[in-house]
Amino acid sequence: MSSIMVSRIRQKQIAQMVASGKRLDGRGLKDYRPIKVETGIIEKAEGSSRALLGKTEVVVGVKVEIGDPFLDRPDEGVFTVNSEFVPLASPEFEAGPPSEESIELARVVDRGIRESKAIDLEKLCLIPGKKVYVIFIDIYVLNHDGNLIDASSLASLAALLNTKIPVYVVEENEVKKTNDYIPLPIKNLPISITLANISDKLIVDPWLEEEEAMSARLTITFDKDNRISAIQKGGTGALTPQQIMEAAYMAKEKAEELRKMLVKT
Amino acid sequence: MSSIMVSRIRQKQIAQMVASGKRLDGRGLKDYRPIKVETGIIEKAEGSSRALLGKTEVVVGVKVEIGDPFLDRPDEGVFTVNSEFVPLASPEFEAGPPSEESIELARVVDRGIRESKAIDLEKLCLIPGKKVYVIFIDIYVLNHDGNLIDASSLASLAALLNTKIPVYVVEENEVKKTNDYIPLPIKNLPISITLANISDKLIVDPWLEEEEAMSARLTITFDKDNRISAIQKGGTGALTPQQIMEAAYMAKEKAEELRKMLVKT
Amino acid sequence: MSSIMVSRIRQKQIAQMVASGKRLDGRGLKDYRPIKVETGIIEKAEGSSRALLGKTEVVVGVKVEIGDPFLDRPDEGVFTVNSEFVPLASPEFEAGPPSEESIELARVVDRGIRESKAIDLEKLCLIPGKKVYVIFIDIYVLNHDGNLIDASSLASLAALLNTKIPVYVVEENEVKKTNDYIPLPIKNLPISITLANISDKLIVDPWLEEEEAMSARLTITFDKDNRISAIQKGGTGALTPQQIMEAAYMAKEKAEELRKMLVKT
Amino acid sequence: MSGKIRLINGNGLRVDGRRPNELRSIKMEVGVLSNADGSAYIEQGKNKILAAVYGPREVHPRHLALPDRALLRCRYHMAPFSVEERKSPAPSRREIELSKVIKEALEPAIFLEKFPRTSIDIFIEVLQADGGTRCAGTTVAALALADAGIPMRDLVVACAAGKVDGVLVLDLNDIEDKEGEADVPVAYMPNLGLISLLQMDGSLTIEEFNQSLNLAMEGCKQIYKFQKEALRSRYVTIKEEVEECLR
Amino acid sequence: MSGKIRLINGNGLRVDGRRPNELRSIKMEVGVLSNADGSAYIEQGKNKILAAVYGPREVHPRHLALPDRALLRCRYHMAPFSVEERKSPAPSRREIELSKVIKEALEPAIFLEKFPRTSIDIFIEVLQADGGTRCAGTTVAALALADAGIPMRDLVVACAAGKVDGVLVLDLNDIEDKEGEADVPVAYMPNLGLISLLQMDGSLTIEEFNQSLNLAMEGCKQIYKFQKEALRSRYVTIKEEVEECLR
Amino acid sequence: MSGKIRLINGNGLRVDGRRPNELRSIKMEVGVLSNADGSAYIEQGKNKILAAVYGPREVHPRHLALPDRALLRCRYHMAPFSVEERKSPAPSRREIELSKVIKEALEPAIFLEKFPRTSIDIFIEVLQADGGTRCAGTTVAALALADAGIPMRDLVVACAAGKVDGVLVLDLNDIEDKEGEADVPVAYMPNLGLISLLQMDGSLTIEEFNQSLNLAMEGCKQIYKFQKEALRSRYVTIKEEVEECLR
Repeated sequence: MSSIMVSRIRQKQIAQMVASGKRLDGRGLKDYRPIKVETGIIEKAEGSSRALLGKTEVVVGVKVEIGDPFLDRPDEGVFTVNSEFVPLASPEFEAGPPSEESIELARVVDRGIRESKAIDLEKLCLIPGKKVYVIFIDIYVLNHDGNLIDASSLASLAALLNTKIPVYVVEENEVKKTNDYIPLPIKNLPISITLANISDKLIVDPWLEEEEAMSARLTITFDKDNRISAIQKGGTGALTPQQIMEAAYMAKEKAEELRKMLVKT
Repeated sequence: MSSIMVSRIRQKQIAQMVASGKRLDGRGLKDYRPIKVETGIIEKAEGSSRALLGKTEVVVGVKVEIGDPFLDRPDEGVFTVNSEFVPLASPEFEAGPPSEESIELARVVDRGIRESKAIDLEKLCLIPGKKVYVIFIDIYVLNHDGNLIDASSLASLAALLNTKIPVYVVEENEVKKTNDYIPLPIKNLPISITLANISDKLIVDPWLEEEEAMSARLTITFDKDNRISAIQKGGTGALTPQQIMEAAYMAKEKAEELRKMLVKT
Repeated sequence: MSSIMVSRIRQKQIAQMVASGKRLDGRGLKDYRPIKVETGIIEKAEGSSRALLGKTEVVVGVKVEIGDPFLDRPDEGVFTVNSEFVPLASPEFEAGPPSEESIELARVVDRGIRESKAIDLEKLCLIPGKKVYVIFIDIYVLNHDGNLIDASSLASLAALLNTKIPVYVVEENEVKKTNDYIPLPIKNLPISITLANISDKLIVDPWLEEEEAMSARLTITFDKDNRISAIQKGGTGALTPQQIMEAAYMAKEKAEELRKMLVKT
Repeated sequence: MSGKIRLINGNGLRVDGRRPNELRSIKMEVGVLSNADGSAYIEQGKNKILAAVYGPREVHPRHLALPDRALLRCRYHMAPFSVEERKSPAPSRREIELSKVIKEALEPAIFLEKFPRTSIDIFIEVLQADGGTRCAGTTVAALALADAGIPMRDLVVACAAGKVDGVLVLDLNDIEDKEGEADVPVAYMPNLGLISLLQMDGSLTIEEFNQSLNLAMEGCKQIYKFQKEALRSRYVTIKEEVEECLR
Repeated sequence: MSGKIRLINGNGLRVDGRRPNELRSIKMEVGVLSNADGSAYIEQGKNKILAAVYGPREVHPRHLALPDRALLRCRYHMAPFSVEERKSPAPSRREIELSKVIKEALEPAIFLEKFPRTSIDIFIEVLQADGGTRCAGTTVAALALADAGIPMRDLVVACAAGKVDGVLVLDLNDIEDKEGEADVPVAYMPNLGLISLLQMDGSLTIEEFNQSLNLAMEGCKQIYKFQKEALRSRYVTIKEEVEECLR
Repeated sequence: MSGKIRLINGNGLRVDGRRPNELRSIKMEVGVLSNADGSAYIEQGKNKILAAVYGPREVHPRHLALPDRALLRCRYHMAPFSVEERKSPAPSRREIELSKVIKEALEPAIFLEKFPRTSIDIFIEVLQADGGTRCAGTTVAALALADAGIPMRDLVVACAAGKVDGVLVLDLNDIEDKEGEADVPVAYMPNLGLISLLQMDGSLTIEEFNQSLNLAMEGCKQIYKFQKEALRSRYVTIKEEVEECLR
C-alpha cells in the first residue's frame, strides 16, 4: 500500500473520530497537549526559552544590538522575528532559504507581538533618529509535531519576558555600553490560539496528523485585555462566518488559560 | 504531431512567405505593427508609460531617489535600467533571477539612453561627489509577442519624457526635499529599430513567431540627429556586411517615423 | 564496461603499485612532480603568480584596497583568501557558488598564512580603528590534476612575495594615495605539504588519480622555523597516530626543500 | 498604527471623502493579456493590479505533480515602481506570505481534482499599490481563473474592513491601513457562504471583529456584482467577435 | 592568537579553574527528538549541541544516489543566538568547511556499503557555542547515528588539545581557543585506534604537536565513556518503555 | 565617453604609439590545458585570456538536451584580479550579456547538428582585461573549439574598430574604449564573409559606422592569420610528439 494511501486512511480515521467528538491521542476537542516552558536556557543570548507542546519543540533566542531606527519611527526601537525550520526537526524540512511556511510563521508571531504592542518600543530609543535597540527574535523549530504557531508564539513571549538588555549611556552623540542590564520593557502579553477545522468541527492545538487531515486552520491572538491583536487563516479549505465566531470565543477562553499558566512560570 | 514539428512547419511557412515579400500577419516587410503609447499611468511613480506594439505590451515606471554619484563621475546623476520578464507575460517566462534575455534587453535599452546622452546627467547633481539624483527605469514586460527591445525602448523614452523630479534645496551640505517638481532634463530622443533576417530578407519589428523563424536580429538605435548610438546583433545566425548596411539605412528611416509619432503623442 | 568500473580497476592498480613502493607516473613515494613558479604575470594586480605542479596549474592574483579593520583588531590590516574552481579547469567543476572543496581550499591556505603570521598585518594599519590595507588573495585554479592545496599555497606565497602596495599619506584623518609603492611586508614563509594514504603507505603530492584512490589526505604547513602552523586532514578514511607522526616528519623535510626552491626563484 | 492623523472628519467622512461603509471606485476588465490562458485587470482606488492564469498545464519541475489533483501555485508580486520607495524586484517576505494566503483563498473554489498531474499557475502583478492589494489581487485572480475556463464552485471575492479613528470602515486605503486601528482582510465565496481568507492586525474586541467581518462580507457582495458584470462583458465581446468571424 | 590575556594562573590552573589535562563538564542524552530516526544532545562546558540523523532513506535529488553505498551528508549549523553577535542563519564559509570535515570524520565509522542508493543525513545544530563545537558536534552526531541504528565499526569521539600560555591543555574553551597559541581538534575511533578528523592552527613544534595529539586522544577516551553511558541509559529507557507496554 | 583626454597626438599616433589602423601585439597558443577537450590562450595588448571547450558531452541537467543538435553554452568570466578594482567573482550583468553575444557569435560557425543530445561548453576566463575582451575572448574561444576537434564551417575572429579624438581606429585599448567616441566590436567568419557579432556604443554617422565596420573586418582578417598559425604550430607539436612516441 502506498504511503499516500496510508496517509489517506489515517486522515479519514482522524476525521471520523473528530466527527464523533474524539481525538486519536485521547484529548478532548478543546484540550491542549501538555505545555512546558523553560527560560534562560541559552546563557549567551540576552533572552531565551524552550517551549514544548506535546512533542512539538521550539527554542527561541533573543539577541540585542544597537542600530538605526526606521525612518518613519525615529523614536522607537526595532524588532524582527525570524524563523528557521532546521532540517533536524522534520523529514519534510530542507536546508536552504526559508520556506513559505517558515516565513508565514515568523510573520504571524511578529504581528501578535507588534499589534499588541508587547514590547515597549518607545523605551528602546537611545538617540532619536540615530541609535536604538534592535531586538532579534529567532525562532528555532527543533521538532515538528504540529501547531508550530502556538508553540512559537508562546516561546517568543517567554523569551521576551526573560530578556535583559544592556544599559547604554549616551555621551556626545555616541552610545557606550555599561555593565548593567535591565529587563526588556514588556507591556502586553499576546497569546496565540490555533484551531483546526476537521469534519466541520473545531479542535484546538492540532498535532501533525490532524494538520494533515484538517481543511483549514485559524490562529487568533489575544492581548491581556482580551482584545484580538492578530488573526491568520491557513490551509486550503474555507470556514463559515459562524465557525469563525465560534473559534474566536473558544480561542479567547483558551488564551486566558494559557496566559495564566505562562505568568505562573 | 509533436509541438516541435508543428513549430518547424510554422517556421518554414513564415520563411517562405517572407522570401516572397509577404508576412503572415499581412504586414509589408518594412511595416511596424500598430503602436500605442500612453504616459502617466502609474501616478505613484515619478514617470511612467505603457507601450503596445501589436500585442506586445510593456509598462515602464521611473522612480527618483537621492544617492551617491559614481566615483569617476562626481558631478553627474546616475541612472539604471532594470527589466523584469514577469511570468504572466509568457508561458516561457519563469519567476526568479533575471534571465540572460532580460539582462540583454535592459542593457540594450540602457546603452541607447546612455550613449545618446538622452538624460542630462550633469543637471542631476545636487552636491558634487556626495548627493545626486538616482533615476531607476524599470521595464515590466506584461505580454510578450515579439520585439521587446523596441517596445521597451519606446516605453522607456516615453516614461522619461513623462518624468517629474522633486526639487531639492541644499542646506549646509544636506539636501532637503521641497514640494516642487520639475521635468526630468532630457536632451536627446534615442529610437531603437529592430530588424530580423528571415530567408535572407530583412523585416522590421518581428513578432513572436517571426523571432522563432529568424536567423539573426539587429537592433540599431538612432539619436535625434540621425547618428547611431547603439547597435546589438542577436540570434544564432550571421549577417553579411551588405545586409548590415541595408539594415542601417532602413532603420534610420523607421527611426525618424517613430520619433515623429512619439513627439506628437 | 562502465566508467565506474574502469575507475575502480584503475584505483586498484594504483593501490597495488603504491603497496610495492611505486607510482603510476614513475615517481618515488616522496617525490613531488616538477614544480614551476612564475611571478608578476598579471601586471594590473598588485601581486601575482602562476604555479605548476605537474599538470596542476593555479594562478593567484593579489589586489590591495583600503577598508575598515576588524573591531577586535583595530591596529591591523586585513586579508582574505578566496578560491574559484572555474569550470575550465576540470569536467567536474561547475559554475556557481563556491563548492565545499573550494571553500576548504581557501580556508586551509588562509590558515597557513594567518597562523604563521606571514603577512605583517601590524604594518598595514593607516589610521587605527579606521583605515587599514585590505589584501585580497584570489586563487584561480586553471587545471586540476590533483593536490590543489600545495599548488595554491605555493602560488599564494609567491604572489604575496611579489606584491607591491601603494603608499598612502594620512592627512586630517583621511588617506591619500601617492604614486609610490613598497613591497608587502612579509615576515614568514609557510609551506604546505600534502600527503596521501594509499594502501597504508604515505605518498607526497598525490595527483588526480591518486586522490581518487587515496583513503585520506593530510596537509601540514610548516613555517620558516620548522614549526607547524596548520594541519588539515581530508578524505573519507582514517589514519593511525603513527602514520600522522610519520607524515609530520616527512612533511617537514619536504617543506624545507620547497622553501629553498621558492626562495631561489 | 499610531492614529495621530485624523482619518474621519467632523461630518463622519473619510480622508478620501467616502462614507464608512463605502467602497472605493472599482473598474475591472477580463481577458486583457493575449498570452495567458486567462487574465484580468482591476483598479480599486489607486490600486492597479493584473492577474494571469496559465494552466492546467504540464507541471515543471515534474516531481511536483500530484496524482489526484492539479497543483495550484500563486505568485503575488509588486512592481518596483508600485510603491512610494522603489521596491527591489526580489520577492520580499511579505510577498511570499501573501502569495500563500491568496493561494489558500482561491484553492477551495477550484475543482482541482478534475486536472490531476497538471499545474494551474496564478500570477498577480501589482502595478500600483494603495492599500488592500491582497484583497484586490484575490478578486482579480478569481476573474483570471474564470477567464481561463477553470471550473469553479464559486467566484472568490475579497475586501477588507477595519477600524479608523474609532469607526468601523470598509475597504481601507493605504493611509487608513497604516494609521488606522485595525485591518481585517476577508475573502468570501458568496454563493457558498464560505470565508477562505481571513487575517487581522490591530486591536479589536470580539464584537468589533464580528461587525468588521460582516461589513467585509457586505463589501465582498458588492464587488461580486462587478466581477459578474466584467465576465458578462467579456463573454459578449467574445460572442461578437465570433459572430463577426462567421459573417 | 595574541596571548595578551593570562590564561594560566600562578597555580597552573586555567581561566575556568580546570587543570591542563581536565575536560569540561559533559552531559549527553540520546533519543531526544521524536521525528528524527536518531538524535542526541550534548552539553560540554557551555556548548549546547543537538544532532539528528535521518536515514537510510531515499536520496533526494535522486541523481545523487550511489550504486554501491549510502550517500552520507552532514550539515553543521549554528543558531543565530548561539554566539555573542547574532549570526546570520545563512551558512558561513566556516560552517561549510566544518560540515565537510565532520562528515569525513564520521564516514570511516559507518558501514555505508550496507545501504546502497540511500542517503544518511546528519544535522548538527549548535544552540550555544563555547569553543570546540566541531569536536562536540562530532561526538554527538556519532551518538545520533548509533541511536538511528546505523551499523558502525566504532563510535567516533572528538576532543581538542592545544597550547595556552605555553602549557599544553585539553578541551579548549572559547577564550583559550581564540587567545591561545594552538588548537588541535582530533576525532578518534577508540577501538580501531584511528584518527578521522585532524586539524591544527597556531604554532607548535613537531614534538609539541605529538604531545597534543596524544593528549587529545586521552580526552577522547574519557568522553567515549560518557558516550557509552548515554547509549546504555537510552537502551534501558527503551527497554523499560517496552516492558511497560507489554505489561 | 567624455573625450577629455587626448587620445591622438600631433603625429596622428595613439596613446600606446600605434597608428590608427594598427592592431596591438598578439600572441596565441593552442592546447594549453590538459583537462579540457580543447583550449587556447591569447594575449592581445595587455589582455590575457584563456578559453576551454568541454564537449560534445552528455548534457547536464538532462532536460536541456536538444533532439536535433548540440546545446551550445558559453560562459565569459573575469577573474577578480583582472581589472583595476577587485571584481566580485559572482557574474555581473555585463558578463551575462557578453556570454550571450559571444555564444551567438560562435554558434553559426559550428556544425551543432552533428551532435544531437550533447552539449558543447565554452569557458572563457579573462585573467587580465585591457579593452576588447569580448573580441579577444571570441577569437580564443574559436581556437579552443578547433582544438577540441569540433567541426566548423569557418573560424570566428573578432576585433573592434571605433572612433577616438575624431579618428577611426582599430582594436581599441582600455582607455580608448572608455574615453573615445565610439566602439564597434565585430566578429567575422572570413571565408564565409559573414558577421556574427556586432555591437556598437557611442555616436557615429551611418557613413562612419560603415567605415568602422570595414576597418574591423580588416583587423579580423589580420588576426585570422595568427589563429591559423597557432593551430598549425599546435598540429606540428602534436605530430612531433606522436612521431617521438612511434620512434
